[in-house]
Amino acid sequence: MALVLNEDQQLFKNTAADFVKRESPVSRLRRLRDSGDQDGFSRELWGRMAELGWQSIIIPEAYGGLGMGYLDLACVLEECGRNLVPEPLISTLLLGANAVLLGGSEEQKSEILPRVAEGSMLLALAYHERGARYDCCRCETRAERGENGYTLQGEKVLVFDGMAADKLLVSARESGAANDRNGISLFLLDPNAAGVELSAQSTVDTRKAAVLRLSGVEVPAAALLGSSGEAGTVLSEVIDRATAGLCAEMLGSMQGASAMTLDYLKTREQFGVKIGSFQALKHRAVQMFVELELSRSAVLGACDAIDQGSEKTAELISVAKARCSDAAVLIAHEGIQMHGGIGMTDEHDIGFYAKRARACELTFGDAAYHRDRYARLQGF
Amino acid sequence: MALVLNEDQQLFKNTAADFVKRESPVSRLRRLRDSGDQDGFSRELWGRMAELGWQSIIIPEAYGGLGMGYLDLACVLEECGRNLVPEPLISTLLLGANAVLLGGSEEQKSEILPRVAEGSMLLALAYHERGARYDCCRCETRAERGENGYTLQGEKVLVFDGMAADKLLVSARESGAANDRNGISLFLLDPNAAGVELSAQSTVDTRKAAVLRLSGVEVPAAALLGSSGEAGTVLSEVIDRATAGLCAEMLGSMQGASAMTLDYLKTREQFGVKIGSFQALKHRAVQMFVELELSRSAVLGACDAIDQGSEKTAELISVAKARCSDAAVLIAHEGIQMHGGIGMTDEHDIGFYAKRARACELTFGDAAYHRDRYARLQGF
Amino acid sequence: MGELEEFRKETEAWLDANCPPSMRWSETPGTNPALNDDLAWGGRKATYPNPEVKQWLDLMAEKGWTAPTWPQAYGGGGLSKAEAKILSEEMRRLRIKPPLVGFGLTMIGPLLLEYGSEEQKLRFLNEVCRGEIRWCQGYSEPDAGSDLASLRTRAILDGDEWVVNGQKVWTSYADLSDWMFCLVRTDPDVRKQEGITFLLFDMESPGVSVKPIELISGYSPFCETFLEDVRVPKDQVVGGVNNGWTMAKALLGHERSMISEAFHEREESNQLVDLADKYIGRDVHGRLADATIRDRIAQLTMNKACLDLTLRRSKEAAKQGQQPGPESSIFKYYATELNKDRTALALNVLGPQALGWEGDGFDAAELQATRSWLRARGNSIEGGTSEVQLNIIAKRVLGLPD
Amino acid sequence: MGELEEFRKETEAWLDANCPPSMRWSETPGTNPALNDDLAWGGRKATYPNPEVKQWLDLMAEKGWTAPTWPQAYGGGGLSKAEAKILSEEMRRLRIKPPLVGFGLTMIGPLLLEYGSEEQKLRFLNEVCRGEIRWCQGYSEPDAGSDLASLRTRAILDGDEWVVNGQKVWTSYADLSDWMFCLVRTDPDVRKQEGITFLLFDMESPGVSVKPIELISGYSPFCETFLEDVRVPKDQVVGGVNNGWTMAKALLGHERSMISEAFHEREESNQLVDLADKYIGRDVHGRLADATIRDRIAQLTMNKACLDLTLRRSKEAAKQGQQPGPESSIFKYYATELNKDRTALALNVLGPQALGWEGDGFDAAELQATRSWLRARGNSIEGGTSEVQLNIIAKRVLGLPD
Repeated sequence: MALVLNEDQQLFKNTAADFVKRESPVSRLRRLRDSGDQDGFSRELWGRMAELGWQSIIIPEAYGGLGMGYLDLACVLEECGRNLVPEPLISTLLLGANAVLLGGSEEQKSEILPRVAEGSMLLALAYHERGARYDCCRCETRAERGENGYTLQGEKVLVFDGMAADKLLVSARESGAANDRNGISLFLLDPNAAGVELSAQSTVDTRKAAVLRLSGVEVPAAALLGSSGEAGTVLSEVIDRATAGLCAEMLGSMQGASAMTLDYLKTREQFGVKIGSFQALKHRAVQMFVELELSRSAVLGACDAIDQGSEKTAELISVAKARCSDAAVLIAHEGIQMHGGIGMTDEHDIGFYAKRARACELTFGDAAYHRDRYARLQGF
Repeated sequence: MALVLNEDQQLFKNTAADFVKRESPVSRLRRLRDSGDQDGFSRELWGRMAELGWQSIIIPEAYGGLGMGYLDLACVLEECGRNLVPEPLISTLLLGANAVLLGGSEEQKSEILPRVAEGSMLLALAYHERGARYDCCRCETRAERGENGYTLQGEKVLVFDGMAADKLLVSARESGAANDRNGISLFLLDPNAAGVELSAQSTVDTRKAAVLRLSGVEVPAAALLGSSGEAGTVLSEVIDRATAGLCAEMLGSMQGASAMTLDYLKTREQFGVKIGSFQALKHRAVQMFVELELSRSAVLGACDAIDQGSEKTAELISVAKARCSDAAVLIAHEGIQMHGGIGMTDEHDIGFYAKRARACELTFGDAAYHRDRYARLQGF
Repeated sequence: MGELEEFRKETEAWLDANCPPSMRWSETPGTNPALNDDLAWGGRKATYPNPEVKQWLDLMAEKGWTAPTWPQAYGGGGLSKAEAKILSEEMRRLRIKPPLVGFGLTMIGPLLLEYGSEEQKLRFLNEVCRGEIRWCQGYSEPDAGSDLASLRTRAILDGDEWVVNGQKVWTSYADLSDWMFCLVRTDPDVRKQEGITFLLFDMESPGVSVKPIELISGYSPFCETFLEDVRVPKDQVVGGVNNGWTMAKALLGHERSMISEAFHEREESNQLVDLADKYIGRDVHGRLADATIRDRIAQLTMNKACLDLTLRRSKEAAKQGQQPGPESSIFKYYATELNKDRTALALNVLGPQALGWEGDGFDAAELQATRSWLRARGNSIEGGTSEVQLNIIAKRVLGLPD
Repeated sequence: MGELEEFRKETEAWLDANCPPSMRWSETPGTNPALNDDLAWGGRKATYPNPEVKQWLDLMAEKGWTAPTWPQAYGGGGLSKAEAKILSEEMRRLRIKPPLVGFGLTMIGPLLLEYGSEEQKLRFLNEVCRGEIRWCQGYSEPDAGSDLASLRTRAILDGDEWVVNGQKVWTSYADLSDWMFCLVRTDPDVRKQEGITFLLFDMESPGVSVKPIELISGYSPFCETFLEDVRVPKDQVVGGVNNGWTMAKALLGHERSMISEAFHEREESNQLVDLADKYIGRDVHGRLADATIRDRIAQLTMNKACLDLTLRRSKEAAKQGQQPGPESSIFKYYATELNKDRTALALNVLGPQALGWEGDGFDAAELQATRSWLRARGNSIEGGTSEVQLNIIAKRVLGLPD
């Protein structure tokens, strides 16, 4: 096990940092928002990320990927988080590609994963339903098996980057009650198929999502991802990995917000002195720093556990998400408060960080949810 | 309704403050502890309190009392709390006399209450059993009805001032399961009766309590307080009133501890300046002050509600106890931390306040318990 | 029947007879619209959501009851404190909305009553009472913030006029206001608090320009106001030249008590519980199904109860003629921090639906909750930051050394 | 097989053959006695709970393994770092307790190795290794506290001896120690850090008197030490006259890392869950029956997990030869605050039974929990208060201005 980056990883991380710094300052996110960009990100930049191999990191070599681990991926995600880079790594790679990787047949993997790795295919995982909160197995969308395939009926919300996706992965229930882990299947879906309606959602952090309405959508039998009725387990593991990845991104965003706030404390003057010389603010700044260091340890611990196939993986992912959620909200709120009036204006970037922090907090489970899950996993 | 003291009450409070300041500095509590005093308080001072009418405040005029209210009583309790006065107002008056007042027959009230009012009788309420936490109706002690009375069997713990009491009031179950509100009766018990064993407990706040073991204790039918099997309701109301009283005492203790800490901040020097000039400590001192002011409002609100017979009384008592518990612990912990090393020594008085704060917190329900109760009372 | 009882009877009858239906609060809990939506703010640029709003303003202004205790000579009602209390009680009982709101009544009006010249009072207060003038406040400046006294907007006397240059920020609704009251530096060579003057001017004066500020919540209640060679007649100084700091402190007191009052508006129901009912639901015992959310809602609800009791305590003391006690120092700080906590917790209650900003799949309450959380971040900044509040309490109330 | 593997095999065989049964940790989780109870602290006044403790000390000292990496000339084992690591691993694997603990090995020993004269090393280190001398630390003074440099204990040179007058507080177990290492002021006329000297002296020197301090927890691990004309030979200065501040900083580093290490001791089981099982119990789903207590236990357990991961991260970086990262600055602060939180929460888990101090009706674990809560209050005071830690991090790590 290793909680410290090796030389290769450090180099990889530095390269990512340079790229992000050069190509995607926060002002790019603002421009995308203000121009009303439909995707909310740049397909051109996505292609260049693929050239750097980012979409290949966790895809096995057999499917055209690099076969690297989550500690490696975390290096990239952290740097993306630092500048709030909006490209769909979480949705396409961590949700979409992971669902194929963990749940798909050999044929499906061979068809889809190379295209994700080369940056030519965008995926979205449509699993979340209104009212499900953080239960990925809560599924009322139905799949009726017919002679030549399935008929899908139901509604999904908050399908991240669902409007831009080339292919959708949809969870639907073949049997069981709404909360059962068993009885759920995953289907590959063409967004242009008959009966599929997608409508756009904008989220508080200026990202894009979709409502997906399925009205008697017919899909062939080959659209079934992996085995029938067993997607509950796949989904749980996919969400866990996506959570670890999101935590790495949050770690970067926290650093971005902290650095901005510390910089303000060191330059802004009031009452004739730098406000960073006020002891009360100093102590609060240290609290932010403490949270940041603990978050870093938790993220490294979770990613390392995935890479090692540790039996403590789920616990460590909950430790990371709980810690990152609380830390991100603290740093967001303190960031605005310490900036004072200017922090309340849309003109200043700190607000983008605050909004992203809470959006991340409320994605894949907030701190209280993960404390409860951790206790359950630990048997209390 | 009134949340501000009127002139009479203010005068009453000032008199109490003078008396406590003169007769019972914290050093008296220390002396009582160090001398191994068995009662843990002074019967002589108890008598002088009776001369001031303190034990008479909430006893109706019909039974030799003053027939005043809880706002009046709170004035005295707050001043007692300020110097950690150990005399048994909570145990004799708020628990014992209240049980008689709310649950007893006319005859029992006439016999007991005047003697409490004149300071010649000490009472203790034996209701709490090991493992009951904060449920006053959790009762495994049994009362078997016989031809001429009852036989009591069981064990009570943390009977406050039980060793010193002239009379014990004991809850015992005639019917029902261990947690039932119905089926509990209260009995008047002579501590010297056959089969009664009392053994001393010292609590962290240098107060005294007792374990009461009842081995086939025979009591006459006349020992039954009020109606058979209906003491659950009486106990609940008694504990509520005692809780309001304890909150008033806690309010005083918090002020004592805060004043001591503020004084230290204003006099202690480090790095060449008064430590109270450090902004981080200032802001934390203000937090203590804020908690104190909110606690005062909550205590006044609860006492006023009792006096007015408000239907919101139970909610307001929970508001007060939750607030006072959290505030007292905060002020206790900050008190030690701000005093630094000297605050850790037994020689300094701040430790007495810290210990009392937590003992009070864990008596009649801590903050989490009262938040839960409040939510239940409010229907959520 | 005493005179006051007579007055109560007449007042009730008049109010009930004259107040139009739409100017009464709904009796159904939870259905009251946001406060600002159908209240009259007055001024030249005023728009009224429906004619009854204007009708009610005119009726009340005619009786002087937009400012019940102000002298009749200035457009007020000339009521005694006891009469004004009765009016307010009857309006509350009949669920009648105020006919007019804004800084004219709550801030500049009281200041002029105390410090204004007779001419100023006659001129401005009558306009205020009739809802003909809307005011904004020019205090904050780009680099001043919490350090109000370091303001840099400069006024230089040129004949009978002050020539003002500088920039104000955080002027609430400057774009909808007619006049501004503001602080300007008139003597740069003395201690910074001593060279400040309190000025009034018309927002249509040449050289005044206004730019709304967009907040993180998406709303724009504040503006930047640029002042370029704005000429202000000498008689529009209030309280004397270089005496502005005294005016500022008097007004700041008004503002802080106003802000904590704003958070005191009694809730018709417990919004957090309503939200939790919808998004979390109940368990078999009828309790909110998530015990930690329940605990946090209870905590904040109980904190609110403590704050309300504290406000009541302070009001009762005032009624008994006592000086404001130390508890009054915590209102602004605690009310705003509590509101921040409540709006922040609401998002945890909503869960993923709190991610909404716009588009399909979010209902109005969800979108509002997220924006309210963002908007509330400013509560502990505007009108004196929480940090400044804590400094003040540490010094003035606790007497801690500098 | 390489040399190291050979060493490992021999070491394991020797340890297993020689370590007496009582010097091995129990394998049953949760039944380990408190650390201090059966460990050897050494010194002239040492008492041993059973003869095997002394036997184990002597056996290990003979091999030099009480201080494995110290040179053999000073009584150490002369082992390489790699060998010492193997020894430590094998001891852990065989659950063998350390043969000797105390300030001699962890504080004054390393300091003497770096700064002591050859004579001092030969004299003191051998005694330390054999457990013949127990040391205490004389740093804090009654009015110094966090401001260590303002110490006032005065030493004046008189011939070949320093004459020391003053008072020390918070000397851990001064009553059980043989020698003290301390800071004294030798030049009052320079900047306060510059006139300090690091001295060693025998606690039996005339003029030394010791008074234990009773803590709020009822324990007395610390003393006040009074120094009245104590004569200390010149050759008992370490690191040179007026160079004590450098010594102090070196030692403080040792102390802080020791304190955070102490809190790192892996728990055999989650004590808070064990307590909650006993005092609260489980619901029908097998969960702790009180969901808010469960949430708080989970929170503190997860905080501990984060701290442990951070310590591991730091150790791994050190192994890779990296400089200590910024994370190492938080250990002392966070470990002590966390321990305070955990001991404080334990009382809420216990409920009313946490009221116990002595007498009937409380079991040993209940009485211990209450005293542990009190004892833990000092964690964030001793060895540098949390406030001083925060100041240091703000300045050195975050670079915030003074």
